[in-house]
Amino acid sequence: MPFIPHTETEISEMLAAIGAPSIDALFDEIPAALRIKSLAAIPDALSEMEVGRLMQARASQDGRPLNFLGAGAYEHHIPAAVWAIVTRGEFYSAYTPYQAEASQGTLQLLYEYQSMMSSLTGMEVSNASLYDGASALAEACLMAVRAHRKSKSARIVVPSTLNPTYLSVSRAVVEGQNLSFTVLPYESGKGTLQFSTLEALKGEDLTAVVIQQPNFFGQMEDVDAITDWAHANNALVIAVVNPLSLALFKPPGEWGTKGVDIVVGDGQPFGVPLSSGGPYFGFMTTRMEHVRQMPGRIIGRTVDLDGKQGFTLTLQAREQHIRRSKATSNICTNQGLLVTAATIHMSLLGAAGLESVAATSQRQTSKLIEKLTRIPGVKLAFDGYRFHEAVLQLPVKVREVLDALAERNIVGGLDLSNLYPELGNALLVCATETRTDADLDTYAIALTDIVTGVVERNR
Amino acid sequence: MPFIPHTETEISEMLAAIGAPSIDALFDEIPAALRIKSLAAIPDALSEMEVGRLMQARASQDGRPLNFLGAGAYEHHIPAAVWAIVTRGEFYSAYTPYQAEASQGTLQLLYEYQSMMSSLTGMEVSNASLYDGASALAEACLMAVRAHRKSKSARIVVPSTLNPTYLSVSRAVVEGQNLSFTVLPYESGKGTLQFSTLEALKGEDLTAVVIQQPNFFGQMEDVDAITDWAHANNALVIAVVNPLSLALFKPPGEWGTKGVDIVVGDGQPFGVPLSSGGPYFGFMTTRMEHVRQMPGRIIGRTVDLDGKQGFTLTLQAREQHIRRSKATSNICTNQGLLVTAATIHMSLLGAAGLESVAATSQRQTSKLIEKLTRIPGVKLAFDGYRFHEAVLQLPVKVREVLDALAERNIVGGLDLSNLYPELGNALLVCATETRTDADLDTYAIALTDIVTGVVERNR
Amino acid sequence: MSHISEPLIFKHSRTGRSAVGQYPQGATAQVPEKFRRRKRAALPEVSELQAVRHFTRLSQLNFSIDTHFYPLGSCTMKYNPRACNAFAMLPEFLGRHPLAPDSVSQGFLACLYELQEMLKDVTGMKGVSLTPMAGAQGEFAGVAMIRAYHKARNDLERTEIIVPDAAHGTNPATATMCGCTVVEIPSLPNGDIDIDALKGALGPKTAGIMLTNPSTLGVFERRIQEVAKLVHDAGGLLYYDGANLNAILGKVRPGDMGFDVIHMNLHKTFSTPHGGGGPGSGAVGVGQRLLPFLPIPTVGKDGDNYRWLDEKDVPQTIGRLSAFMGNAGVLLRAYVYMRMLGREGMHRVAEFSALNANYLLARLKKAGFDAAYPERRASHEFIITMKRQAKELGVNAMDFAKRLLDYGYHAPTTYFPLLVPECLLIEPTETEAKEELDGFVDALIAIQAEAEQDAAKVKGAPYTLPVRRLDDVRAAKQLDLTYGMRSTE
Amino acid sequence: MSHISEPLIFKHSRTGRSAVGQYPQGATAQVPEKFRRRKRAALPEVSELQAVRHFTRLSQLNFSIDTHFYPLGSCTMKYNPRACNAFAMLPEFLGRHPLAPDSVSQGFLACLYELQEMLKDVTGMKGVSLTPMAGAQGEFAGVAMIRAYHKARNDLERTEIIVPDAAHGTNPATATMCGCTVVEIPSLPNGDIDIDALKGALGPKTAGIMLTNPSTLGVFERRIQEVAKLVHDAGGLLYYDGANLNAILGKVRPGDMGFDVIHMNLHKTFSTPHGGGGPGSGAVGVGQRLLPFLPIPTVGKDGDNYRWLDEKDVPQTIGRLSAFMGNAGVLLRAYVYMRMLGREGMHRVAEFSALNANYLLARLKKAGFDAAYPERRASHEFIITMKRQAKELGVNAMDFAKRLLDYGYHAPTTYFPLLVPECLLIEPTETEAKEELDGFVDALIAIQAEAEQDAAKVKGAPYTLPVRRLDDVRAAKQLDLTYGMRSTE
Ligand SMILES: Cc1ncc(COP(=O)(O)O)c(C=O)c1O
Ligand SMILES: Cc1ncc(COP(=O)(O)O)c(C=O)c1O
Repeated sequence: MPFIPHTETEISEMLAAIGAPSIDALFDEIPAALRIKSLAAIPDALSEMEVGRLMQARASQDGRPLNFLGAGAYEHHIPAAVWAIVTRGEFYSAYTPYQAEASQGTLQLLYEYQSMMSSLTGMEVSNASLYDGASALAEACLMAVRAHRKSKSARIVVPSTLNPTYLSVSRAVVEGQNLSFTVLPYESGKGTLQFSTLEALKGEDLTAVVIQQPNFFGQMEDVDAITDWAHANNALVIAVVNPLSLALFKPPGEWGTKGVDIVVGDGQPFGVPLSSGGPYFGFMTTRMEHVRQMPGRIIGRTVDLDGKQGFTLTLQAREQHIRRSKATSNICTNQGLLVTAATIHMSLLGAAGLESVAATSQRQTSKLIEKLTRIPGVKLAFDGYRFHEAVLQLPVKVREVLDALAERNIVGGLDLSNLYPELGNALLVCATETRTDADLDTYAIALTDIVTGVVERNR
Repeated sequence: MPFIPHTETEISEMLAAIGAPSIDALFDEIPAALRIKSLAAIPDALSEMEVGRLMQARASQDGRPLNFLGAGAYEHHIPAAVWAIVTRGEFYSAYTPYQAEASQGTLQLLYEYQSMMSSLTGMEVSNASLYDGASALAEACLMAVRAHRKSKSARIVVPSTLNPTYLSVSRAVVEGQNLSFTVLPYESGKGTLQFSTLEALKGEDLTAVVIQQPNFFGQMEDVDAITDWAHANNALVIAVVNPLSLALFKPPGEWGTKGVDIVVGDGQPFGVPLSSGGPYFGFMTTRMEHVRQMPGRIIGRTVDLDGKQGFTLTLQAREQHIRRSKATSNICTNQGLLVTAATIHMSLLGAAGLESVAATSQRQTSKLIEKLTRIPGVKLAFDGYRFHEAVLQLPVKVREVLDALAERNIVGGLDLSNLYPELGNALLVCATETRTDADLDTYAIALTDIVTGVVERNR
Repeated sequence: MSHISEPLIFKHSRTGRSAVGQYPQGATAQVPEKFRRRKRAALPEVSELQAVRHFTRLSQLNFSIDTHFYPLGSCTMKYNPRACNAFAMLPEFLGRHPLAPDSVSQGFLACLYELQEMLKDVTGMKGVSLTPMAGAQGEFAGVAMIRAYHKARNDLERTEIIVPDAAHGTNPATATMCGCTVVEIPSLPNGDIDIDALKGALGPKTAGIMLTNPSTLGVFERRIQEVAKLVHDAGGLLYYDGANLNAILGKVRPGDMGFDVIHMNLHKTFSTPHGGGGPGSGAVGVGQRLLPFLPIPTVGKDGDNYRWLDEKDVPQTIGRLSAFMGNAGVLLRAYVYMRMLGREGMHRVAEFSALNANYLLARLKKAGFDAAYPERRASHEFIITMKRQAKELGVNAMDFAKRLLDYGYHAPTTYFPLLVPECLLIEPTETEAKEELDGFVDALIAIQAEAEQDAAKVKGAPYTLPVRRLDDVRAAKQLDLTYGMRSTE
Repeated sequence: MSHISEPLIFKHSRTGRSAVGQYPQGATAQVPEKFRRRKRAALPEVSELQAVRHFTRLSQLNFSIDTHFYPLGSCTMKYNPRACNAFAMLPEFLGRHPLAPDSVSQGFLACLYELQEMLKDVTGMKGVSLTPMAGAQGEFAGVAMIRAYHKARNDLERTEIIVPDAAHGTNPATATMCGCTVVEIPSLPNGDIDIDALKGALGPKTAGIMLTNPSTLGVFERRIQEVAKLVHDAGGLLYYDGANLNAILGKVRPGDMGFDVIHMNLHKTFSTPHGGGGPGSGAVGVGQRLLPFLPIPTVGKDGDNYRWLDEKDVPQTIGRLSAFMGNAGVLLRAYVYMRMLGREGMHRVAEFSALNANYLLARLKKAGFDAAYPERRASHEFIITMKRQAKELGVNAMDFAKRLLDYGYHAPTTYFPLLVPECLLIEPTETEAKEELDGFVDALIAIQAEAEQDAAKVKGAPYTLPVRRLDDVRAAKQLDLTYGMRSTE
């Protein structure tokens, strides 16, 4: 029996010890009428070899297109050592470190992770992960409401340059809790928050202001001004950041005069493959003063009976298994294995390595923009400083272009025409350090072809 | 510096401790004239990402053709667990277990391996591996000469149905040591040893008779008769076997009345991927009486100071590091990691699993033969019982056919026309349990096409 | 399992050290002053070997399924087949961008679509969404759908969620997150729900009830049909916490019991790895009434073509719960697992997890331990209580748990569920062999003897692990959450 | 590193148990009676989890580079980059049949061809064959080529191979395997070859000399040019045992020293894994004179096309040494490694391995340990001798070695080379950080103190490993080589 070790003899011995006539008898407390008759939709068992063949066929069907899509999930080089270690059974097949003494490996690693993320974001404390960047933002909004006792409005200000999915997820998650979101427009031509619309809120009761840096368009916001404005207006500040960008850019802990209050984001750029969308992990760091409002697991260093250093889950009184309906969040299982990958990844790359990856990604994106905007009719939507994404405007329908690119085995970017209709045929592109100059040329040639073709056809 | 941890400060500190002015000074005993000027043929360093891209491109260039080639290397399903464990650092990056107490993992595993191989081959003892099947045969010939004190001839009888490369390797390895090989022909139409030619050697001083079962053509030899004949004529018997076949077939330890003396073969079918030719591993088992003549590492069970069971290298007095010029062989580093794979593989499959793999392979080969011999002009070269390989005779040049198949992404088998010219356009094919019925059809259709095409073109 | 501690990675760090082969050389960014980071983050500076050695050594400080029997109740620590990992990590799946066009995603979508279909079948539900990223998020989705259902019917007063006292903490926490009020009802001494209390709790404000069945008490709620009728008659819906689905997989389906919505912990019942705390996956299944509210995206099929379904297809959806579509890699593992088990294998899951649990319970009872529900069948797990030992010997459940570690067994879940004093919740799972169970019983018997002879010995456990018992109180009082936070290094 | 023993896999076995998902169901073979196996082999019958758990636990009983500093002299235990493994195990390489047509092998052949070219360059040789499967087989190839060379010139009397007493055991064993007679010459007290003895040994029967330079004494033979001239003048050829190539990589080339043939231990210098004893690879490089005799196959290039060269191309070849082309997977790993190091990285190998070795030597000398060659530079390794400690304290080199294990360091090579009494041959390699070296020195100092205060303690080591010191004598006398061989289970 696949994965079941019982021999016939053992089954008999065990039933005898139980005093049950058959395995079926073990289910005699279940009303007979309820017992399953058949499971028609489940196919017959496959051997490992057969399922391997099936999965390989499925994978090959999708192939390995050349990717220029970012929008919250980025293709980076991952050292071979990372997943070789992550998939070691001792990490892979352990669970939440409830028995600290038997889980020092996981616990120490998480403590190291907390240390790294705190330093990277310029904050004092970090939790041990949330599900993903989007849900981390939702949790941050809820946390801000808890942390900011003086604000009664539960009103969160977000720029429309925030990743739209992050806003959708936040809306869905806080839906039952009377939070409201005020969405502020961006400056056209610049693609950054229209500051005047923020200033128009002066004097209102705002619980928190969310800033994404770099924003969804890849542009850099004036985070210092926004942070200071928010604090001056008694709102907390929640930063949404790409952790890789922090190798180059000022950490949220240093934005404005006193830094932000909560930092969240998706840790995927650190050692986590694109993997069709997940598992990734959400991170969250904050100031010490808010630590008791933070959701998620937190690991602390302590000592054992002999005074020796050790690590353990701490501040559990915030969590659902203790506080139940009054917990900071319902989160229980988080994304430990991905954090394991990220911690190893950060250790292998170091600050210098991450800086170089970030700089190279930025350079490759600049080159890509340069090449693509040479195509007649293709232009940059926004000026200003950017990281490794950019919005292009095309002379033709983006959907058509992306389909044609896919046929050439290129994933060309994200179609923004539904999300931001005012931008017209807008395409969000990204190149990381994994895209060579030759890759950029491949894209440029294909796009030239396609755009010219469509333009001519439309004539 | 890739893989080198030294910081500038440390370098200075270390040089100071040594009392050397520079790293270069550490080489001051080397005559200056000899120092390297440049290494022109070595390209600049690549990052891991870059070399990964390069290797992926190289790999993709070769693709993953559908394989029907055996001839000593067989494509079998390998449980995913096998290499996940084999590549664990503790196995992967350890070395020969010289410090037994710090190497019980490797040592116990090798002891388990020895136990499994002894039982599988029906012999009393096993070594911990040799390089590969071919060189294991060479070592077996040398061992037979040492073990068979009464025979002075150092003459080894081999059938021409032995894998020809095994014979080449044996010749190359024993070249300096005055062994001679007498090659006996096979029965045409049967593809097995022409027994009468063996009987013709009656009375001569023969050191050993080699038998391969199943033989290179995939046919089954009359091993009982040959073994008994050899023993009756005072020759030792060396069996060359595919270990997988032993799940179905009589083990060499039971051939004839008293079983063979030495068993060798290539362990590749047990958990080792085709991997372009290696690393595989050679195995060798024998009777207890010959254990001191056996080359290679041997692990024994013993006790520690507290009387607790443990494992250690034993009978080292046979080996080069002790006995030097009088050692049983010069072998030192062997194929430990592959044995690790094989041991896990055998444990996962068990005797029942191996039997099923062997039976399925045999069945798929039968089906393949059936399908292919339906093609006009294609016929089986030999009658008789076979395992999972067969020789086909084609109506056209094999080279041409294989090239045409390769263009269709099929590796069609081994061209025997140079090795056995008397067989004409002969092709050795193999199908294992990894070839589905659909795969067999793909081959049959392609071959039909090609053969018909060539026949017509030749008209 | 190593007993030798490893220094923090920061101790291996030296300024200027680095694994240079891991990043591109030469690029430097021109960052305007106002955006520029002034001081590099305090990440470790180590060589590749140091990182590999450090984390390899850390790994050896863990108990795990791959190394130890791990009977952690309610967590279903069964074997995670290596094939699931291997096939989910094929480079094409790993390299696929979540927003790549459907035309280059058909293979991936086919797996997800079939997974939805299989999960519908084993739960008896009408629709499935795979997007929740863990059990708790699945619960959230479930309760949010119940809320949306009532709202859509303009039944706006229904804001109470009934939760038995035995429920997992995520249940009440979820209800709160969804803006509901929690109404707790007690369990009877026999482990069943107090039906009278339930009746008392039900009313016009009832949005629904959250149940685990078998409950976290390890017993099957026998009057589930009656419960379902009562709740439905009161206008509420039934939520099934599927964390314990392993207990009934292939034997009985929540849909048939009358539940309207279920979340499944794919990382438990469908054996994707637990990863030291995650990732998990909390796929939700719903009956007819909740179909319109499923979280997006889900996978649909038009002819031979798979595609994502979104707000256009499910206009009443409760929305998105993750930036993309949930924990895709976990879903692929679950898919592989289900295909390997097949129909018959599915039936065997509950059978053999129940066999193992009941055998263990029988042996422990025979050895004199106190079952919390001695008259009941164990489901896939069961509870023993150390109340007597705590009182008579001063050795409590935690002491037993810690001492078990010295014997090479991971401890069962301790002090949960909260209503059973000094409890150990024991779940052996179906993939453990009889001799492991026997060894575990022998260990508990040995510890009992130790407790009787030398209580201090048990209370001082563990002794053979990298650390002895840790001071949790100090951890919470003198917070030390990052390297450098406390000067006492 | 775990200190808990694991039973033999056979102890987990139960009749009828099996990991059924791992093999096809249903096929049974019709085997004629005369060929049929009567009784199944005694392989273990275990579940997949049991196998995974057993072998995972076994792995934890090993020291390894990935977990411990492993300064095993002459073995070059440096970091094995994980990338080498990952890229050598791409499915296309793993799935490629060794006899597949060249047309579907160009990518693979390109790697091998370039590896040949790079190895030629770093050794200063004219041709390379990658086929030998370990150092010893490379040695075999080398001496066989020397024999073939003399034979081809009809110089049939040349059957003597000169080997210094410091040589690795594989050298004399190889000479014997090639049918040669071994003439051993002594080393001088300063570690250099005794040139007078060499002169005495040279003569018309001299086929050649086998040298390691730096030798296994850890010192560089300074008069190598003179040695080369003497041997060549006497009509012999020079064989370079490249096991220690790490010491000079990028600094000096054997070809430039005057050697005619070299084998390289790719698993040492080029950092492919040691795998608990292998696989290795013993690629050979040759100068002009031996080119015609290289073992086949090698990879040639016609225009843009790579192809195997065989007896048709190299008619005087010494032949084939493996069934296919040697340890292809190891070769790919070495190729990846060389590409990652690049030209500059190649130079650094010797530099930093020498820096580490000389630093370690300096610190140990300062701490009062006795260097075997105190006046000499260390190469990438060096020898200390415990003769004094053995005599004065009764604590010998083996005792120090075993006690080091308790301190978390793998022992150096002990009792080799044979001519230095009570020796430890220490090779730190370039990938170890200074603090590891310092820790190792501190451990030896601590053990020295223990030896002075409580010799028995050191002699009883190790204490913290899964077993204490093992009885090797009993192992060899009461042979127990397979499970079931001895009734004393
Ligand atoms: C009974 C029960 N319900 C819900 C959960 C929550 O699931 P998750 O941890 O995946 O969020 C768990 C376990 O963790 C559980 O045991
Ligand atoms: C000096 C020396 N020569 C030769 C060898 C033999 O190489 P191999 O073990 O790869 O056969 C070794 C090491 O093992 C060695 O150290």
